[in-house]
Amino acid sequence: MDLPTLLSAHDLECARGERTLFTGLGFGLEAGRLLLVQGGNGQGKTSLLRLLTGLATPAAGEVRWRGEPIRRARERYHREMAYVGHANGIKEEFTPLENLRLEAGLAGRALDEAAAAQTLSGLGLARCLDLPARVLSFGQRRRVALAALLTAGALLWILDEPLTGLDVHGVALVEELLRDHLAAGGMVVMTTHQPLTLDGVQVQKIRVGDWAPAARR
Amino acid sequence: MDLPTLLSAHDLECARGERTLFTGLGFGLEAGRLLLVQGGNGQGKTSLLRLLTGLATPAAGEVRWRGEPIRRARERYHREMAYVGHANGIKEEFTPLENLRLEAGLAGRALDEAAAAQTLSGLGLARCLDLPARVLSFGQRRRVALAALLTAGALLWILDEPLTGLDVHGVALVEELLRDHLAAGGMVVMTTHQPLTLDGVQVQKIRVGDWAPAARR
Amino acid sequence: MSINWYKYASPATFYGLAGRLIPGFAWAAAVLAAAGLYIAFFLAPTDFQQGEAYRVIFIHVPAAWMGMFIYLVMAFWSAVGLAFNTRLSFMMARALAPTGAMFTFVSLWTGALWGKPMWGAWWVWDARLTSTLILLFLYVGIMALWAAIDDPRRGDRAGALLTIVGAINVPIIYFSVKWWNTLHQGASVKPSGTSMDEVMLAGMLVMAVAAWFYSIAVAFARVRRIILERERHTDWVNAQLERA
Amino acid sequence: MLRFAAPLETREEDASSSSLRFLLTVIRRDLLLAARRRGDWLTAQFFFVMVVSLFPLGVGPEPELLRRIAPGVVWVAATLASLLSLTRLFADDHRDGSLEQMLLSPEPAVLLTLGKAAAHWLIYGIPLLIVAPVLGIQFALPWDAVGVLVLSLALGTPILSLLGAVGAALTLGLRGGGVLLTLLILPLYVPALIFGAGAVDGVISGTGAEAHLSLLGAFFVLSLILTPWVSAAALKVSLE
Amino acid sequence: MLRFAAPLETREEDASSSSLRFLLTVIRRDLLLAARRRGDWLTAQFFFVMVVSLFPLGVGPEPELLRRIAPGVVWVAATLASLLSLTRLFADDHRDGSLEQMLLSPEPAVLLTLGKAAAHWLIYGIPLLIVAPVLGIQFALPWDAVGVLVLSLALGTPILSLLGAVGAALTLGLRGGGVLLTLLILPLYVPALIFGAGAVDGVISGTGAEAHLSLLGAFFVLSLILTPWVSAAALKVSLE
Amino acid sequence: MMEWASWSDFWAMGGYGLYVWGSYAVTFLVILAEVALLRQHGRQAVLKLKRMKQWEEQ
Ligand code: HEM
Ligand SMILES: Nc1ncnc2c1ncn2[C@@H]1O[C@H](COP(=O)(O)OP(=O)(O)OP(=O)(O)O)[C@@H](O)[C@H]1O
Ligand SMILES: Nc1ncnc2c1ncn2[C@@H]1O[C@H](COP(=O)(O)OP(=O)(O)OP(=O)(O)O)[C@@H](O)[C@H]1O
Ligand SMILES: [Mg+2]
Ligand SMILES: [Mg+2]
Repeated sequence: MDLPTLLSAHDLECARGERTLFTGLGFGLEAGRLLLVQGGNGQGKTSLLRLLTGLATPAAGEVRWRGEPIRRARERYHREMAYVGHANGIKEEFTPLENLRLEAGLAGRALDEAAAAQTLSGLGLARCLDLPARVLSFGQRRRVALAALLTAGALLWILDEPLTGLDVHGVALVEELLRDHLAAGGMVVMTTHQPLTLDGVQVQKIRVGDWAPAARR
Repeated sequence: MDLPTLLSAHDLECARGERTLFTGLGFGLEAGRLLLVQGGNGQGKTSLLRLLTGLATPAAGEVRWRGEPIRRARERYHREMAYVGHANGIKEEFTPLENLRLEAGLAGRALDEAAAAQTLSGLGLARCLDLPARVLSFGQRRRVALAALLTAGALLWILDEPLTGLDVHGVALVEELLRDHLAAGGMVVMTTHQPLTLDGVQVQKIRVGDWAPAARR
Repeated sequence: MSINWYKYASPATFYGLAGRLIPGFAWAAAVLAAAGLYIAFFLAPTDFQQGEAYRVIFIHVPAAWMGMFIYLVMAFWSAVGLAFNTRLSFMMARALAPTGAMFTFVSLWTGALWGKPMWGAWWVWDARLTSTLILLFLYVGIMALWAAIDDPRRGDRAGALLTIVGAINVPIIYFSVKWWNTLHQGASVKPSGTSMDEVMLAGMLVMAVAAWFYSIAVAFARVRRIILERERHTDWVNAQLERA
Repeated sequence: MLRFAAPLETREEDASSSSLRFLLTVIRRDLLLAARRRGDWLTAQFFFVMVVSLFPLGVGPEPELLRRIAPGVVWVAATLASLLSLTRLFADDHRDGSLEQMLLSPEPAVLLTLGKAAAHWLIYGIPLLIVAPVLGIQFALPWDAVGVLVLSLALGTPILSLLGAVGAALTLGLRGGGVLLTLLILPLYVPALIFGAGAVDGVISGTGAEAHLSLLGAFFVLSLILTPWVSAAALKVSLE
Repeated sequence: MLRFAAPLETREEDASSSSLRFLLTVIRRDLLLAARRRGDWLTAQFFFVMVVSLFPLGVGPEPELLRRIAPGVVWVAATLASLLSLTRLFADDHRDGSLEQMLLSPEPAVLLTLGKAAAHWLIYGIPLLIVAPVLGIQFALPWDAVGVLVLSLALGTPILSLLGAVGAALTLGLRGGGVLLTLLILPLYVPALIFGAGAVDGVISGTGAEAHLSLLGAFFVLSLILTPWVSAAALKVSLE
Repeated sequence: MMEWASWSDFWAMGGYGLYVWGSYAVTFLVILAEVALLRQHGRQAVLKLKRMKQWEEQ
């Protein structure tokens, strides 16, 4: 099966302050594949993901979606992409359900309330449906962010350490979600420091930071 | 060897909003021991740790340090205890070293600058010594918080998921630190969702959340 | 003293007690208000200086008194609550605030309506007027703080601290405003407690007592609701709900 | 257990209707947030009343003097009230990451900033219009002056929200953003302030308010057209 | 690699000297933070200057009128300037967790709040004192009145910082913190405002400033003694 | 009727009718509003508590 390469990066260079985190980074990702961005703390994983989302602009090189630079195809790209960063992106004064409703509204999607409530319950938040996110625990807030990801129904997921703060059941759940998403032809770019068990999934790996060895700064 | 029980909790009850997270929780912890607080997301681990630090007050029961309720022995207790929560407690505009210096100042300790710089380097922050914490990566900021813990030289460590955001080397490092601390007679109360390899350490476990089964709310 | 105060300080007991007392206070307030109004409009003579306009006094003065008095009571309950950690005291403070603010507003409103014919202006920056306005701001501030905090324990304590700081400040504010006003030559007419006709005084006092009973009745009703909400996981509230 | 059902195909939709829906969602979201903070609406009004009431305390109680400074005082207070709330226009959303999420929406960012400014005006501008008459009476303004005061505020407060959004976007994420914001935006507020207070003054002194009001209106239209683009650009720069 | 070396024994130390050291560290920390946010110090002054300068724009240019309202305007502007910065007194430390760390220090919390209020005064109060004479001259105040203006601000601005700390602690982490803080604190500021502006007025009108200044001093002492305790209590309540 | 010659006299209040009756009317309305709100909130609270109890029993 020869799927088309949907997301590709060409010769990316990222500079933060006076440091060049990586140069000449490139890859291509096909539908149904997962790209695992690897590297120790501070090697530039988050910086790379933000370049891929279009929130930050590379010092050199470009990111393409369906062959077009994302700068130009912004609208379409953002319709098909969803991002979960280190910050959860949920409003503390809203309940989980309200948060999902708002995200859907902003993306111009209709939200099926019952389905959303079920998604939240499926993520272990059944007892928190009517609590403002402010009082939720660290892991519960992360789960709300993941629920928002699910209801977005995007083709490409960009996930920055989605497992932080999740307990073992949570991790297993996320693994299942990833498998389902990939099986349905979705794509994932993600980072994590925890071991992932994703049997039957084609994982592509890329390592950042090797590009800029300690000596060169 | 029969060491005295330094930290003990008696019949603790914790209520958040209208929910009772746990009741009748009690334990005793001797010097050189580690207490692992277990439980899934939202079961009340963080809430328990905050009760133990004295930042929150239990709805019933009390926490004792060296036999005295911490309400009364507050000063002494806080001199011998250090806490790392979900938030790192570092100032974003200071460099890691300045952060350590300030924490030491607030605790009334003199800080050996060279030693502090070495601690930071030992935690893999050698290249970030002169960067404001704002630009550090997620994991690097967590490491600064851990460095502050180390320089505090406290007897009792209370750690809320110290491993979040750390890469594999970071996790190994923390495990080593824990072993050293316990071997030197220190005490640790901590939570984590990741597996810990602490050979040769006596680990005491407590599970929160079982105390308040789903049915009773 | 053999009265078991702690028993009455328990919300469960107080809930029942307040429920039994409310009708009494409410009826007393209604009857006294009717009597006061009768005195106000049919017995009290026309004022030789102000004509009939002075009849505003029968609500203006009781309202002004209640506005200030209720703040003091709130401060008292707040202090008790902080000192002895009694939940009921905080609830009392919460129950009183809206009524206090209401009376303060009434005294401002009636004063403004009185001022127009007497001074020719709806409002002057007189010491009494200004400090009443600031009192209203204090009430509003406390209620806004409560509204902003949804954890009841935190709300109770934060509100109590603010109430007490305000209570220490109210006299200071009052004297500062007075001092400020007298240094400039301000409004030439001031509300003055000139020797008053006895019937007038009687009417005012009757109205004041009515306002007092009204406040008690309303505060009790409000405190009952607060108790229900706070104690909803207890058995007695569940039993109460079965009946309601 | 969880079923994954991604509408992987992009839907083609009438672009302008989806833009409008986005705009309305942004506004509704902020209104909802404001509603969740019970009493905020009231609080904004009282803040305004309080700042205005401080002036007699500082300046002294003479009615004649107070009447003369009243238009200026009310307008300055309105400016400050709107500034104080503007500090948080984007900051909260930035901190919890939802601003990034909104920028990742397919709709252009200019709709986002326009929506945020509109919501700000609805929440913080409208209350000012409602309270202003009371303040006018406290300062013994004549009735027609009170009318013009309200009219000038109705035209002027949207300008404050729109311009303020630019400042809020520029200072996003900077330490001390609040104060810095003031520094950047207050000079831009000056024309609104002058025309607004001038209109009321015109009524009191009998020179008429039309000229001032129409200038204010022109300034409003100008900022409505221009500022959302500027704040959208500023927002992107601040998030880099 | 890393050597663990915990001074497991508690050290006995002279309590009062360690308290003093803690207080100074808190102050130094905030000063350092302010220094790190370059330009903040300047910005606070500019806000003050601008608010004051807006008045002639809103009120009109007559020198006689301006001179009469000058003390009030300067004092109201000082109040607002201090309020604006107070919103962040504890909020930043709360968000990043360092407030919790400071409360876990062995020293009592009252020293923390006292230190924070003192630092706030040093950072935001002192600049006002320096700029005030310039503003006084802009409004054509006589020299002796300018002197009293500075003196009254020197006595009054610490009150603003101290009382403001109470409000900042009470509203910590609440939505709408800034406006709410203002709502809570402005009524409490009234005496400072009246005595402060009154003192300057006293000089201008020839009735003398001593009475006002000594009342202001008394109010300062009172708040210095009482408010740190209240804010410490409020801080603990807010963090529960 | 000792003070008043007629009802219209009574309502006129010696020319101050607007002010006197304005005061009394607003006071009456405010008190009425307070009592009404109190009742409404009380009823709402009971309903809400019952609803929540039902949820919990489920
Ligand atoms: C908005 C305007 C007004 C406010 C806020 C106000 C406030 C007050 C307050 C707080 C009191 C109680 C003070 C005390 O007992 O020491 C009071 C009493 C009184 N007021 Fe007013 N007042 C206003 C307007 C007026 C006007 C226009 C008049 C009459 C011309 C007036 C006449 C009186 C009288 C006669 C008393 C009773 C004095 C006493 O018992 O000593 N007030 N007012
Ligand atoms: N202004 C700057 N000057 C120098 N270095 C900078 C600057 N800003 C950021 N950096 C560095 O850039 C890197 C950013 O890394 P990034 O956040 O992408 O890391 P990461 O791989 O996501 O790490 P983590 O696993 O901890 O999340 C960090 O090492 C940081 O120290
Ligand atoms: N006001 C409230 N009403 C109801 N429940 C509340 C309220 N505040 C907090 N909670 C609940 O209390 C729990 C707090 O849990 P805590 O933060 O202690 O969890 P935790 O065990 O640390 O979880 P995590 O592993 O996710 O960090 C959460 O389940 C939260 O939903
Ligand atoms: Mg990262
Ligand atoms: Mg936790």
